[in-house]
Amino acid sequence: MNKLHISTIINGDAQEFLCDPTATLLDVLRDGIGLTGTKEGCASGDCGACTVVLDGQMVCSCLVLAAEAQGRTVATIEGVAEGAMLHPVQRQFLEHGALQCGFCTPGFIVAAKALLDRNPNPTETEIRYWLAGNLCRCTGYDKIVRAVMDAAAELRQERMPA
Amino acid sequence: MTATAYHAPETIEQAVALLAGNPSARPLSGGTDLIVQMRSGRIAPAAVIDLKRIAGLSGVRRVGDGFAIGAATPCTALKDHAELAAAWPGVVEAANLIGSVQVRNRATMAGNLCNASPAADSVPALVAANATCLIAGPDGQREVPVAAIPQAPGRTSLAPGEFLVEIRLPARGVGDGDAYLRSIPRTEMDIAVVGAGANLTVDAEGRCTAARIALGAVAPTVVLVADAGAALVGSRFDDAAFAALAEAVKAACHPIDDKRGTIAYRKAMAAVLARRVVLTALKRAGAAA
Amino acid sequence: MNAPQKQDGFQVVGTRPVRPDGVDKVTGKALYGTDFKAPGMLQGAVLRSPHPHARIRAIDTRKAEALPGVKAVVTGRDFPSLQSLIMAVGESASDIVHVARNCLALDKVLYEGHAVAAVAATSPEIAREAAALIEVDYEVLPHVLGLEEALADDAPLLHDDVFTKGVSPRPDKPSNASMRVEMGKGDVDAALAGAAVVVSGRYTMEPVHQGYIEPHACVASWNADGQAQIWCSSQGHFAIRSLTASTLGIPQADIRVTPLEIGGGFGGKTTVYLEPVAMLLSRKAGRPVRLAMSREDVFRASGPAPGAVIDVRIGADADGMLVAAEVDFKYHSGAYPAITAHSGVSSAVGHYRIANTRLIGWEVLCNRPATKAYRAPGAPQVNFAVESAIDEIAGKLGMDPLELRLKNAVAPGDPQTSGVPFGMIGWIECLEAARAHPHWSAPLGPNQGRGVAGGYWGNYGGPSTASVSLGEDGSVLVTTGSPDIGGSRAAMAIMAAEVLEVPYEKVRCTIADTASIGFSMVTGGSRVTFATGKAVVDAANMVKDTLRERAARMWGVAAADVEWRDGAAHCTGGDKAGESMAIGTIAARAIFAGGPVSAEAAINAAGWLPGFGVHICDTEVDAETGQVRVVRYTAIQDVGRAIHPDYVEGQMQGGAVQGIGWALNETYIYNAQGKLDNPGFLDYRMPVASDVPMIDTVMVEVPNPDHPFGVKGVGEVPIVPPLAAVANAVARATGVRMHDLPLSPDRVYAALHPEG
Amino acid sequence: MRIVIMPPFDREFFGTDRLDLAATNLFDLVGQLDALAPGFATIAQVRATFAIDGVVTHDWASPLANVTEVILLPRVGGG
Repeated sequence: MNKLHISTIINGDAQEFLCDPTATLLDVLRDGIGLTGTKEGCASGDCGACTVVLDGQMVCSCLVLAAEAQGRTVATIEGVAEGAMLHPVQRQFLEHGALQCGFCTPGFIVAAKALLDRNPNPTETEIRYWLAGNLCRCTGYDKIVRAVMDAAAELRQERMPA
Repeated sequence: MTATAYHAPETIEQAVALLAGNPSARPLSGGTDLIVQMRSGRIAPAAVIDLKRIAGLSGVRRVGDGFAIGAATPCTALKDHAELAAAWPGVVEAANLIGSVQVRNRATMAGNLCNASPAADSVPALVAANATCLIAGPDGQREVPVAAIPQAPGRTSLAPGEFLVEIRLPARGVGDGDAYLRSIPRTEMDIAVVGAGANLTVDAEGRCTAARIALGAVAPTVVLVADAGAALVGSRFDDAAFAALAEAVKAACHPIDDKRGTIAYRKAMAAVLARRVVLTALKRAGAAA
Repeated sequence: MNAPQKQDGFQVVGTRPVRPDGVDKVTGKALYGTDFKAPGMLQGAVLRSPHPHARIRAIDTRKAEALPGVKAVVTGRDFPSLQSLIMAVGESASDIVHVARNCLALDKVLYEGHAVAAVAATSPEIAREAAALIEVDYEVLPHVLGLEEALADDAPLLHDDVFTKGVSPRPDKPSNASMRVEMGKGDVDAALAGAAVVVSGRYTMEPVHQGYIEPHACVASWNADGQAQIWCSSQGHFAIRSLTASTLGIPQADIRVTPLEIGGGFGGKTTVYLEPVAMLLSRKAGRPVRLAMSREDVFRASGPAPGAVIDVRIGADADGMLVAAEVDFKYHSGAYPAITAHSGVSSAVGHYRIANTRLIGWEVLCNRPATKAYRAPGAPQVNFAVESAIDEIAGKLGMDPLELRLKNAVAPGDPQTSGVPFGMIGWIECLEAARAHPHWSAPLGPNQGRGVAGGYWGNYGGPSTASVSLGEDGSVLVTTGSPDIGGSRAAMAIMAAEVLEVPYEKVRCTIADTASIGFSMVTGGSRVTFATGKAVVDAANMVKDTLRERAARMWGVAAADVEWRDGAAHCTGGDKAGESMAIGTIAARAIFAGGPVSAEAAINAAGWLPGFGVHICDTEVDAETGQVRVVRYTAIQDVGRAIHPDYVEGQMQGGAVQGIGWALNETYIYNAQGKLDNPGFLDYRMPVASDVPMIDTVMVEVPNPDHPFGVKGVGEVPIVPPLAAVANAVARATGVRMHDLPLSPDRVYAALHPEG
Repeated sequence: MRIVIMPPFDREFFGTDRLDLAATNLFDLVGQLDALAPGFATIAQVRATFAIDGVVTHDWASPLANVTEVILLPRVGGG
């Protein structure tokens, strides 16, 4: 089998890997690189558990060929916290108890951060539609939506000039 | 095991050569249908030809007073193009109903069209818009109406070695408006049970001077319902015109019973959505007038 | 939100601290089923039946075995020969032979997706390719999917050794009816004949799936000496151990099961599908093997909840007193016998005082995957029918539906369906809370309707082991054998902190493997905070006694002269009176005063109580399209005592939304060939975030006197009322009563436009 | 002592829903029931729950002196 050699930036670090031409980015992140925080729930783009940010756009990594990542940047759940500092979205998920089993949580956090990166003041409806590609079976979404709203408020506070 | 090769050509000519060189090779733009089909084993192409590295294939540009949308342009990028979103809101909203934000950040209208699903959301809007597409192939390039691409579920009119380069939308004028609506059981993340696109022109007196109505998921391919458009033209969108529209739409529906909807429901929804989508397009046309 | 606050004299119970495993789970560090990797691990693939019913004439694995990279191939013949043995499976019971056959078919396949053979290879791709090379010679048999079809005299028979249980005399012919349960009292026919109002109807639904986002996965490693390890995500690793040991005929002590984090279960991860197969592959290959299901596998071959056909007749007198109820239902059992009918029978009308009842439930075998527990298994289906009928009675009598329920509600001391009296239940309190809630009296918009429904679930206790030990610095380690699916580590830590009167942050909680803690039943049946919590409290109390005793010895006073307060021993008598010694000080010196401080409690917890819930739902119906939108929702539930309110509310909200999905769009769709037509999240339509509103919650607290802090199980109750709450809301919005779930747009449209 | 046998155990094993037996504890009772319906004891361990004078118990060893009624009921599985 002819493996491809791919060079990428993952969570800010240069990362090279070999992959089969049909391997997905999700396959490589999890099994090749060992970043298992990105989850596989369906492998068909219907659950959002594998959400990552590719060149600034959130995507389902199960719907991206690993080879397509050549020369591109990838951000995963493992890169959301800055070192030991949790991102406000992560912290608000904890404060609200917005996770139960926690399996969908990485995808939700990556997606919610992507929303707040572009829209600092989303409405509840905007949050719900933005997150409609992420399935959660435990929480009924209530606490997730509240956590994202509070994270947005916290981020707006941070961005306010002192 | 069938090995699939991955190629990322940088010119249209290279892509044509790669596609022509192997009849089972498939172009890859967003990949949201192709990769799922490959994973499920439904297809095993000898090669995937990634179009996203070809210069000019990603993005929206003005062509005269109209627009050209590169085949590798993701649906969400259409929303970000203010002029396009103002001129063709129906097309842009149709493309931005597909899947989730994650999916729309990858999925393209060209892929939606070439996947040839009768339920493709963007296609009724494009057909109503009278959009065309530019196709590259071993014999050079040709431009055909969007409606000529899908032939049957999963089958297109593209010849071996051909692929879609861009979708072209005509110029807009005063009194033009378009819209797209679909029926799905949830609010997001669904395949259209029925889709309806409308594109109208309304004169200063509020009279319909042109109307194109297209339906999705009611036949093997998207249908342009000429009689539905004709029912509106000349009218001031009165009850009689809407009644005639509903009859024309129902007559044009030849849906199937499947897990996503029944024949009866699809026919009924086609009529409901056609009226609603015309009202939305009318409001936009009025705003433009 | 999270500021600790005193409540009812508690220091920590009732506060909302961050869960101990939280950071791992928001940073992607937590290891779930497919995240674990063993050195030298092979990847497995399972070949599944394309037929819903077929005899296996022969399996030829030679081509698969010859493929380079393939290290092992197994079929049903690799299981040892097994004698019929009924074993606890989660909280249910199954014949171990059926468990094994469901893992790998032997002579017959009984549903599309039934596992037939498995492969271990050096890569998943090779394993899948090898599985496709296995040649199975099938004799295709006629199949049956429907409940009534499966009971017909000429129906294809799934098992020739299953005879209907619960009928006398014992039948001499095998049947697809695996069990019949009948309970009741009084004279139903006479009472209905004299009733002022009688409503009747047939209610139906197809199976639905738990829909956990994490597919089943495990890694097994079986050594040459017979000792093995399994790493998997499940609702109970002790159940994985016992089922794997029994199906493979090996001692339980030879298998060490390490629980990984579990990505949702809801009852569906209480049995084995993959583990025994991965074990067989590992033994043949001599290497660890990972087996994982795809999402399609999960839908086709794990255990959904049964669909149902339910006939109901309920009568009331002119004052709204219920006089008689007849409920006759059939549940899908799927490919193997299940036992949810008796919970359906016991919970059908058990929340009402009704003098005359006839309650009959059937389990029906058919060519679908074997059904499994799903949150209050057996209750939501029959509750949908009964609570719809109750709503109709209220309508016919012109009574407020909450008043009607209050009038007939059971109270503590009233007999349950089984005859055993109810303990301190909070059903009336829930109904009163619903009546007082602003939602109940809020105005409705156009095309909107408000529905209400109530229901309950019996809950459970059962065996659990917990240990509490101290670090030398006095920090506290709680260890249990109960997988944490919804924040239970936090609840355990809170209860230990409450007993020891130390800050929550001083307590950490671990879920230990089967070799490191004593037996614990599955995380299911809403039992963990109640039963494992009791074990934790017991162990913490033992540690507290030890600490008092150690302090007394250090001070040289009698233990009776030492009291425990604020995380410290206080001397109240003798010459050291007034002195205190903090937990850290005692812990540091403990080894010189008797040894390390540690205690284990192993209990079989009784004293659990049923939980009751009332749900209020507003729907808006687009009559032109049949679209139903839930615009407001309130879930009210007696929770006994909320240890960590966030996670109690979370159970209520999550259960409610699962129920909304069940009511509106979720359903298994089989085609005429007996194959599942919607084995994915695209067409198995679970609610997405934009489909639902905020789910308001009211936690009613009627404490359970048999739990140190008053806990009642909360996990299952919230899926019982939603089906009828939604359907009643739709009925009130449209004036049309719908009997068949789901209330998908096409069906609602058809009901509103009978002319077509 | 009255033994009330709830469905499905009444018809599945005993052909009656009432028995009158004297037993020292539930182990003894289960043994006697097993003698009446061989195989019941194995099933009881995984499918049965007992209520002694209206209180469900898991302690089969507790004495049944002065008990008037034991209800044998199916254990209800949870999710």
